[in-house]
Amino acid sequence: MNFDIHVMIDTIWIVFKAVPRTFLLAAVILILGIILGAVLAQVKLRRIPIISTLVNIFVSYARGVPLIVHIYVMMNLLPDLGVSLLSVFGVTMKPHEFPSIIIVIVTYALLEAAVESENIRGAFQSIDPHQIEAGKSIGMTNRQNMIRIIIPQALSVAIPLFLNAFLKNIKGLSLAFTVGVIDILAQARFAAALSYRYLESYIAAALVYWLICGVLQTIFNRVEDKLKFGAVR
Amino acid sequence: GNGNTSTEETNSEAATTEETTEETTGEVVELTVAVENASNPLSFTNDAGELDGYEVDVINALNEVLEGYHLNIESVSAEATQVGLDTGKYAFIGGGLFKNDEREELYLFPEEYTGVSTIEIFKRADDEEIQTLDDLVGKVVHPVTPNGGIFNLLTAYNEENPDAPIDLQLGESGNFAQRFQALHDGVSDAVVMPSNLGANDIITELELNVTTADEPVQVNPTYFVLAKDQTDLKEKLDAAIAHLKEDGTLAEISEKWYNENMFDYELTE
Amino acid sequence: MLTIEGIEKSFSDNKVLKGIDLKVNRGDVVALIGPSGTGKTTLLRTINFLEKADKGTITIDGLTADCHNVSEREIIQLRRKTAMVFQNYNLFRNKTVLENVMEGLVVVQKKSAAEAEAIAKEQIELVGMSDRLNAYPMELSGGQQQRIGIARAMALKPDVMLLDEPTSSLDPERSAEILKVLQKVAKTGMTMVITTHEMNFAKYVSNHVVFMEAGNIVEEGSPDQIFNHPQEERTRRFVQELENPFEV
Amino acid sequence: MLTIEGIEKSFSDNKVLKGIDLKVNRGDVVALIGPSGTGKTTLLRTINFLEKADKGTITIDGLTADCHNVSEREIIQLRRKTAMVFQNYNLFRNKTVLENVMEGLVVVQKKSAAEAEAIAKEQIELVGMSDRLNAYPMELSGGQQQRIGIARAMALKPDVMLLDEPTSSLDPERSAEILKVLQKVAKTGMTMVITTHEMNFAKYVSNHVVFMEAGNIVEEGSPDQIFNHPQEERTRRFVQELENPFEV
Amino acid sequence: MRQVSYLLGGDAVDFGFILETLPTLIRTLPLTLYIFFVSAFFGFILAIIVAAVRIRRIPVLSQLMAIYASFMRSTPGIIHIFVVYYGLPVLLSNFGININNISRMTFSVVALVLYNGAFIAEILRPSYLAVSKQQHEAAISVGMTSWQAHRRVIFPQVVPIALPSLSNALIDLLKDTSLLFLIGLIDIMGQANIIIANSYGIYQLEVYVAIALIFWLLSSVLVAGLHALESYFGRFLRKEG
Ligand SMILES: Nc1ncnc2c1ncn2[C@@H]1O[C@H](COP(=O)(O)OP(=O)(O)OP(=O)(O)O)[C@@H](O)[C@H]1O
Ligand SMILES: Nc1ncnc2c1ncn2[C@@H]1O[C@H](COP(=O)(O)OP(=O)(O)OP(=O)(O)O)[C@@H](O)[C@H]1O
Ligand SMILES: [Mg+2]
Ligand SMILES: [Mg+2]
Repeated sequence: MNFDIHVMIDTIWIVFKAVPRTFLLAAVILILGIILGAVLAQVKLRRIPIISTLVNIFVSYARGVPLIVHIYVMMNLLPDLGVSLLSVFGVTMKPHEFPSIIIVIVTYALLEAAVESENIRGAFQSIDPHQIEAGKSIGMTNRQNMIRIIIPQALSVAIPLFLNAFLKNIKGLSLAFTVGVIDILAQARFAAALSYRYLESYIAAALVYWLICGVLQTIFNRVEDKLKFGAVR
Repeated sequence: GNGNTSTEETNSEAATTEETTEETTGEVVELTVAVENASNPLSFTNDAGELDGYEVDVINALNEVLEGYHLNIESVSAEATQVGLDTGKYAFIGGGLFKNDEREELYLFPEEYTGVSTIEIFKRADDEEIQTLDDLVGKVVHPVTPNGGIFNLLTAYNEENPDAPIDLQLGESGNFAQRFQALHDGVSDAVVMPSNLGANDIITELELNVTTADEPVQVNPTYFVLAKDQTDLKEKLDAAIAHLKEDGTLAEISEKWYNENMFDYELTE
Repeated sequence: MLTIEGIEKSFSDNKVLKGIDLKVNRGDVVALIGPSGTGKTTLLRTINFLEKADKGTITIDGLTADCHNVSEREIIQLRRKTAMVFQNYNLFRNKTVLENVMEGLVVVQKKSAAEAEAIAKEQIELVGMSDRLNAYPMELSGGQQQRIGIARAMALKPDVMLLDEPTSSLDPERSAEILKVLQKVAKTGMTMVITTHEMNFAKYVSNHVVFMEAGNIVEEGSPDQIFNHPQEERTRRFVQELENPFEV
Repeated sequence: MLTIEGIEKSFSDNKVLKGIDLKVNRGDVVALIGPSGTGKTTLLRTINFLEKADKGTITIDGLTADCHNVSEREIIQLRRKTAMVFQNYNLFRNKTVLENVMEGLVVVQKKSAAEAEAIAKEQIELVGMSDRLNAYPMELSGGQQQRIGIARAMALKPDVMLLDEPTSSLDPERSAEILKVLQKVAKTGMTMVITTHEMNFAKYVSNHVVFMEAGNIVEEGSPDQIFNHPQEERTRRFVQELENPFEV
Repeated sequence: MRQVSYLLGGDAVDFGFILETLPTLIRTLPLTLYIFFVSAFFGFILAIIVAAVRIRRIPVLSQLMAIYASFMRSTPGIIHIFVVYYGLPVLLSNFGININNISRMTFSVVALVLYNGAFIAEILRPSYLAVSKQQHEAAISVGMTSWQAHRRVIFPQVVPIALPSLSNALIDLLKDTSLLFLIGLIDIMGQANIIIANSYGIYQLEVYVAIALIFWLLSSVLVAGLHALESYFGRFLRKEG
């Protein structure tokens, strides 16, 4: 077998260059996704007529259709849309000059919202309705109740799911390469193309991904422990 | 490969020996070789769901004349061929690969090439300015995928001309049709690409205002690339390829897939 | 202080409240008694708008709401005049004892953290739980949770306290102590509606007793009237049992 | 029937049970009384191995287990000799009233569905809940849930029943009724340990009263002894309150 | 003249081609579904084991599972496929075990099971922990074994919490079968790639529309099934309003 550990170590450093931007991008997508997903989840839980149906269709489309197709569609739709939107504000731009980073963020955040809406809905099903009543009874508004009581309790279910989602994102970004975003995996592919060391490069990438996950997992575990509220199992 | 190559070679030798003992029927050793699974016309799955293509025909022809070995074809993605070659799963891989220093250090090349890759600059037919790589400086070159020869070719050019580099954008370059359409529409000014991957079909089919520059940038011989330890196979393979060249089989296969005998080309090296 | 008129409430086709009218004056301590499953809890929950009555109006401190047609804003306004102690405690799982009591003070009444903490600690002291300030509800005994539930409501100093069997999990000693505290608070003008199975409490502490059965108010009046001179046969029977229920 | 020796239990550094010894004979009805937070619930939970004591042994019906070192198999064997009624009911949220009571019969005692249903319905009838067979726990009033909890335990016909304040949410009428049922069951030889704040119950129904405080048994004896001739000062004070706790 | 859709603007979709393509794509449906169901089944079982070990905090094993879960969740599918298909044989050959003649299908399923098992485990674990411990106590107090308590009382309550996220994971798995094209197995997505490649990408849009339709349909069926399960198990939740 052809394997050179030195090449791999060198490649790790090269790959690392892509970590900040990949990480940041995935984080932005996750946060936008959670916010939007929370709204969608509320609409679903409250079964608001019409809007609920629309949300369901959106979620089913977003989750059902493969990512590569979404990217393809958005890559073709967004620049035109965005440019005509900008022209309203007097900014002129050619569709192909439209920044691809925005395409990536919008596309991924919308998909993420669909995924998170379901995660969040599940987490909410774990809440004891009495807890909500307790908040109401001391005169909290729904918003206060949500922020102070419901969300902290739902988080103990949702936090590991968010980590799942984040990890999926950080990898899913390799498809964003289609529109020119160079993520961790793409960086590894560059290195491989130059050195012809495919095995080493992939392993280097894997180690970098793994490291990120390890760090995050440690942090998330801490948070999760904090959310046990005295209920030790 | 420096450092610990020796131990690893022993490993893969061990693996090969095992294959030899377990899979030998009579005197014939069964080996697995890999080609790419979606690279029309080199190797691809046809409408009937069967593996087809230039390299596939060549390997099948080789099986007729190769002594002591039988080759089983596996079709996988381009990246997978490389990884499989590195780990010793495949005895050799196809994919229209050409020779360079890095590859030669890692792998074994037959003496006999089995194909030709001409790298061309494609431009709009009415664009008179572009003829050579030098003309690409300051032009919009279609983004280049970071694996494969074009990327290396252009990177090498930029290293040699640090003061006037080509503006090299990296990214998924889109499918071939998209590349040429983009060129046609003026989104880019040039596409650098091997000509033997169906370029002409696309240009005719879509009626695009695109032609090649007068001279190819490169005419490279392409090889089946062998794992380092397949020295015996290399010898037998060379003999077999030479035989197929001589009896005109390869020319025939070339005519079938490219409508020309690419072995007539003069190599740039 | 609190007037409810014609409250009706059904769960699917089970009519739980069949038209309840009740008038409670400032400083009144009303004891709501009656068999299990009669609708006492549902009535309290309706007054707190945790349950939406099908019909009827509720007036608290001059503010009237038609249960059928009441805005989210009105509900919150009305709720802020009341505080509720739940039959099953319902402490905030994710907050400690101290935080449970401070929560309403800080979030709803916008008191400073320091002030809220002082008030909370005082209330917790009153229910004898000062040594468990940082415990989570899961770590408390039933009676301890119940006491924190009471402290949480009392800390808000509402106009009307709604207490759903506030001493069910307490031993008689502690129970008496808490009820004395409540009695003292009532003297300052706080109005209370208490459901209870503790007939002695109804007898000696409340100044108005309401006997409910099967979604109706059967009889109401002063403790003396209900316990010593009940008008209704059903009341008489219910009250009789109390004399010595366990003697065989 | 039930013997516990030297039971100790701490939660982190809070020592909740400080060496409890107790001997209960077949058919005994033991009343466990004492202030809130004293460790009554913890003791019952320890007997049922829901809480693992730090020290001590528990013998039920001749089967002895060292709490510190007991196998999963032994625990299940012991548990099947007992049934528990929880202070906060703990009905199976995902099962209806009927299913709650049938569950143990079908799953543990391997009775046929028909037989289990017959037994369950009989027990539900005894606690007066026959009209709500298909309701889910969340649709029941506090007292109704408590009664189903009792029915669930009684249906198992265990050797020992552990009841944690089984009538705290019941009105005196219903409460007396249930306790009479329990009394009848006790006469058939079922042993019961009941924590209660209902002193009348301790006085008139139990045949042995245990007064606990702060993790210790302060005094135990017949109801007459504890209520009329307490030996300890602390017992005297606790019992005194009962005379008329709410008279001001 | 037909214009390639690198921009959608003003470009007609060739519906005839979509209709022509659908049967070719659907031909690969059995393989896709076979791999999906087998991987889903074993992935779920693996996930239960991993989650159980982590919930009980069994020493050593628990740490190992955490490492496994973090590796599998963090590294891209392409790497798993390569590790399992190319790495594992090399590793095992060092111990004298030859697995080179095991089918690609088996390798694929193993890779997908390992991959998705890790994600599903991290869905089941928090959902399980969200069910009140008192429900377990109530069950064992009537004499149930821990397993009976889980089967009859705990799991039915975990289901409504976990199902929405599980549907996410299963839809992902359905789409992840496309990874197998890397090592030459032709599922729907692989077939789509082939059609695109063979036409040099001229019909990319049409092929994408076709696979979008197929996947959308498949996942809708899946979601409908899961929804039915959720309403069945969530009966008691709706009563709580
Ligand atoms: N959410 C609900 N869905 C359906 N029925 C309900 C619901 N809540 C309460 N009920 C029913 O309404 C009736 C009144 O219940 P409520 O809790 O008001 O009784 P209660 O007087 O407080 O009894 P207890 O003394 O036992 O607490 C009961 O029969 C109960 O089963
Ligand atoms: N899980 C736990 N973690 C920490 N402390 C606990 C836990 N459970 C109980 N305690 C503490 O142990 C003590 C005894 O609790 P227990 O529930 O046994 O009291 P109790 O006698 O049943 O009281 P009550 O009459 O109020 O129900 C209390 O001080 C309680 O706070
Ligand atoms: Mg009630
Ligand atoms: Mg207790």
